[in-house]
Amino acid sequence: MIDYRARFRSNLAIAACGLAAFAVVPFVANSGLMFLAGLVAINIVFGMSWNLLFSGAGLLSFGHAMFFGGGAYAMALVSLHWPGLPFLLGLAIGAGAGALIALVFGVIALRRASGVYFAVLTLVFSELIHLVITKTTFLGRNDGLVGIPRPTIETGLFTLDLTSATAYYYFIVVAMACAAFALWCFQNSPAGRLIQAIRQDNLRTAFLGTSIFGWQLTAFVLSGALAAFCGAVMVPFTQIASPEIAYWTVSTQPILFTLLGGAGNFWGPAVGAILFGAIDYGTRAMHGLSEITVGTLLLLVVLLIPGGLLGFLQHRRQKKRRKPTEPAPKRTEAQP
Amino acid sequence: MAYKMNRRGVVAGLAATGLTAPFLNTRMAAAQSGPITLGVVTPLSGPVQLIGNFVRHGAEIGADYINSNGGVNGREIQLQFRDSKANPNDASVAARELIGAGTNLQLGTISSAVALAMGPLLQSEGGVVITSGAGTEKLNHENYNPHVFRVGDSPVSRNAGLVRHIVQSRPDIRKWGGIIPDHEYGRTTWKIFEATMRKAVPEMTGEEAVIAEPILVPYGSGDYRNYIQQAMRLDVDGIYTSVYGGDAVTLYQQAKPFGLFDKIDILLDSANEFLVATAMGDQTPAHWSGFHWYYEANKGNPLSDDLYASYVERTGDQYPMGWAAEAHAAIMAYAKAIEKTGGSTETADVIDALKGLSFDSATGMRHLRAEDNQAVKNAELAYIEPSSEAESGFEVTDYVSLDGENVVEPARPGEMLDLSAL
Amino acid sequence: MASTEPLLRVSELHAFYGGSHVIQDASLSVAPGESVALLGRNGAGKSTLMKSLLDAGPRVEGEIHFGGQDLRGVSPDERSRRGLMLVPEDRRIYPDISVAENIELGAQAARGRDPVTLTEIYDLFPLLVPLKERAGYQMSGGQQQLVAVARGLMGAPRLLLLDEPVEGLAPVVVDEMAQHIARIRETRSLALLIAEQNLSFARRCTDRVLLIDSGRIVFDGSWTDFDADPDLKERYLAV
Amino acid sequence: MYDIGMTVFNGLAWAMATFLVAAGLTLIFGILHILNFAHGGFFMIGAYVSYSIMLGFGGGLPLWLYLVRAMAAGVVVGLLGWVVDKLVFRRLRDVEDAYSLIATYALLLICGGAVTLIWGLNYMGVMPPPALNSVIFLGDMFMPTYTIFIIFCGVAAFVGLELFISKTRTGRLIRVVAADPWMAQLLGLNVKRIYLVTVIVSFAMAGAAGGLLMPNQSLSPELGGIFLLQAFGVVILGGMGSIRGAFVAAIVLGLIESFGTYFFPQYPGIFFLLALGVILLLRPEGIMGKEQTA
Repeated sequence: MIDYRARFRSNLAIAACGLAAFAVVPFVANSGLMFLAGLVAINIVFGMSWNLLFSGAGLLSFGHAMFFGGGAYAMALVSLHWPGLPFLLGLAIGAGAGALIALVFGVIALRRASGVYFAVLTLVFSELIHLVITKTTFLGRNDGLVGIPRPTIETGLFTLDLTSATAYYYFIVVAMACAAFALWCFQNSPAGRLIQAIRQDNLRTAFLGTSIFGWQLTAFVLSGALAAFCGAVMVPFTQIASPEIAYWTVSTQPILFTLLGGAGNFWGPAVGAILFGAIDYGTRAMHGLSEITVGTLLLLVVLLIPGGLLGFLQHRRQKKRRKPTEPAPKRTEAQP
Repeated sequence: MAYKMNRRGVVAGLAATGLTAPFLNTRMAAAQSGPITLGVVTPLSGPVQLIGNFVRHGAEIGADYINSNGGVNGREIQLQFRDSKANPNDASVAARELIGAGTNLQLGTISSAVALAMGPLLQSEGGVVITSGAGTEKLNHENYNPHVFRVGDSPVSRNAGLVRHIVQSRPDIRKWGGIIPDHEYGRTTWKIFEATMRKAVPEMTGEEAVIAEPILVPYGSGDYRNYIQQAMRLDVDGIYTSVYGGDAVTLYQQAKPFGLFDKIDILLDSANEFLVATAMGDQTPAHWSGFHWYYEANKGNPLSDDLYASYVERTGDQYPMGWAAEAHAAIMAYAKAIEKTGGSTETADVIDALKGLSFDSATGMRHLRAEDNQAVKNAELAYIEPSSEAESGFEVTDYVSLDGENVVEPARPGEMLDLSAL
Repeated sequence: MASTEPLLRVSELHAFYGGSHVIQDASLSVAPGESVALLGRNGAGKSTLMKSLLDAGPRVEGEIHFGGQDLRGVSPDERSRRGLMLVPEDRRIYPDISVAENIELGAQAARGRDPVTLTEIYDLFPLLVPLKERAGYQMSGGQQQLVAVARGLMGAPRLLLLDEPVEGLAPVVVDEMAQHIARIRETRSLALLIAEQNLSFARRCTDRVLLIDSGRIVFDGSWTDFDADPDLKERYLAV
Repeated sequence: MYDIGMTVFNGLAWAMATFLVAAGLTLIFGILHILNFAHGGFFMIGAYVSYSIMLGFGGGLPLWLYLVRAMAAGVVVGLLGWVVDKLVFRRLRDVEDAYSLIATYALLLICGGAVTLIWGLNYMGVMPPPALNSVIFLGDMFMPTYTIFIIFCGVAAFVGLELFISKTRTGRLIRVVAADPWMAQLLGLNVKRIYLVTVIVSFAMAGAAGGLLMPNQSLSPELGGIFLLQAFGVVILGGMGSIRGAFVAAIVLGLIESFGTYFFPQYPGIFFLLALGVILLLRPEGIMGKEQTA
């Protein structure tokens, strides 16, 4: 029996340590690193949104940039054209945009495609959305939408001024923590467990009378909404929405984070995103080497430690434990 | 058991953030003595690294020149390079990090999206950037920001210069078409080309210019035959193109066997400089190209001669591109401005000094307009022809440098470019 | 029959699928030319044991000696080329090529040994002659089984592993299969290991019995010994 | 009439250039079930290798030498394929699709970095050999001989690959392994070696395609990405690694792209993606695929 309460407590402890680390960044680092940390925080949840789909529902998306970009552009449009609208409503609209894209696309694609075909379909659609952005005047074409203001939130009781980069950084950390917590709760709810069951065994779940399509679509829409939320939160931080954030290479980012950190673990994308931020930072003054460095690192991870960093650590720990006492052979029903 | 392993992950994360300790804000330490540090945020990797390399060489040569001539009030110039990956987010991280470390004076931006993103960022963080050639007209118009300067051509001066010179030298050619990238930059250049042409031809010849609908070509495509076929159908004497880089080489390569270049009298290339010619050698179609800086046109100018000689010595490459001169000019502008402030590198002082600054550069004197931070500089263009004698397979047979005052648009910061005013 | 060195000698074999320990400490041997039945219920581990011998699926620990050589580190395809041939339960006939092509594929493994000629095969399985040009997917289950056995024989095996060769076949076809196997044993000198649930078929084709239950070998002896203990049948084979 | 003829001609040129790149990709996808992101990277390396060989000869080659050079590039890249199979692909056989996609994406990054380090960043262009640098007039249609040559090469590659797969012994074994590798090993087939042969053939085709298409393209480290999405589209639309499917898909997409550009010139470069999306939604298993494998 898994002790859920203990697991909850340990995850809470991890989250608290992570939050504390992010909270001290503005005190110990300069504004460039704080900015990077803000992006990393967003990337963590972006990676988790992808992993919800991958490790959760067993779907491989190669088009998460369309959600991220969709949310970012929705937020940018809202803040440029309806500056009177409450900021949090803007974020909701951003997330809703991602959910909508996921719903429309998912209804068509999930019925028909799976595996690599699904991946390539997502890639194609995301590239279409990118092209549409670069050809649409009110989306700023290739130059993007610039000068996006940072908000002040009026709660009635008090006013939260987020116009400075540092204040907005803290908002990001809080928003991403909330999003990660919500995701954790979902994954540990009965619905979340059911979606995971789909991945583990398509057939058996079908026999249980579950509509696989329905649950896959649910996972897809949730994942899209979460990715779009990340995009929407990022835009006031960087103050620009440019077509690069909807380009297909952005779709590879959450995949890289997740696989680097370990897809089998809730915190995998977080470890991956932090590590990737560090690599990005470490190669910032190199000439022409960042491509080959990232490529080699990634290849080594996939080939040597396919479980990602966390999987690797877990494996080593298990090995160490197992050596002294080989577990007694269990009586199991044989498999055909 | 799972949580212990996770705790390790967090420790690793903490260690990663712990790395930040050496990068504490050192802004206060920046004083009015010791070396002057300038930040160069430019693509050092990825597809645009080619241009970033020119920026790097130009900046380094410029800094060496200043330093070997006594520095700025005796202070040496040092450069800090950062990879922008031609991406606004990476560029923002780099710009902020540099400012946090006290390097508030920056240069090297080449992509339009990055240049546009820099304005609000530098305004809130307190920094200055001189772009080395971002092509968007919004920079000194609707998205004007006092913290962003452009020492290079505005898209207007470059293209209006090209057009005016062509109309002057070949008044017989009145029928024009265009092949332009389906990209913001392509559309802008075409708008300027068309507006200037419609104005200059009647002025010069008394007759109307006949301009066909432009042919839009996709970005980064491997096959341009359908567009070449469209171009073959045009009844024109001249073709203007702002297709850039590898796309331009592919387009020219595929167009050649169709005989497109034999069919027209003149090919006008807005910005490829020697990029197409060095790739195609003796197969290069004869064409006029706009230049940020063409060294032959500036022979005798010690800055230009030093830049050219140093570049060739460093790289062995005989054909530097104008991006190098723009980064070089940015260094010259900073040096002159800091002299003017009396040594202060504070953002507000440097902005004040840069506004209205006149300084010498590889293309001669440039003047930074106080109103919109746009440089007034010479527009340069050269005629490149294939040659059986030249080792490189091509040679420049004609070139011209036009006075910037005559080709630049009036300063209208905060307002959209008004094509009727060209 | 009893030679000093058995053809196949397996000792302390364990096999795993993921975390589950499917075969536990199995030891057995098959002498040259001998035919052995491997009996057990559905899911007792018969197929897993056979696949383990070829290292084709489960993770395996333990020793397997074949023809006097240790098979540790020997790839599955090399094992078949050394004469250890498996005809799997689901037959795996290639559907898009003809029957003749399917059968000829088996010859890949015969390299370096006394090969089986096609004439010999069609003599043994005259039923297949009219089917030669048919595509793999156009055959009945019984026909497929014949093709699978014929294809296995083409590899000139020294030990042929048949995994439930008559499962799901009509009684008449089962009878034919038993005759075929008898004829094969007459004409070729090869050993057989047949996993079965059909007792009468197994009895007709084999000399000795191995009984497996929940991944452990629980009985190893002659049919006479097997029959002497009716409890065995009751405990390990009754449904 | 003229326009339609030229549009078809250009569409076929697009299709065959894309098929030349996609053929090797299809082979690996059909047999190893790996969608190889790095294929574009090795195509690019083929073009660069071929360029270096050309420099060795001092430019301006006769036709036969141009062909030999493309084949030599094929051999070099085929050998790289051998290395890549030993180091990478061999380890990807039992992992999930996501991991092999990412591993090959990483390889693509490495290819780009390696090309930058070896050949530098400058753009380079090569003209077709003199024998292929002319135009044939057919009525009022003008068809560059080099473009005709590319179309011919595409068809030849298709016929050659089909013959190899269906008529040769190795080809037949490759098909058997593709259909059921597990049974193939039980029949004594050296599955590893057959995979290796497949990878080498696929890489050699990428390299040779690079050598053949080099006069069509500018050489730069971006070249790896230029055909990638197109080739992916063709392979996926063809269905489950079917060579015939990929060939048909290339022609269909090429014609749609070509006619789309003809009728709607203001939206360049979007029709191929649009068509790919729509057709895949209607027929997700592709043109030739019987059923999809997850």
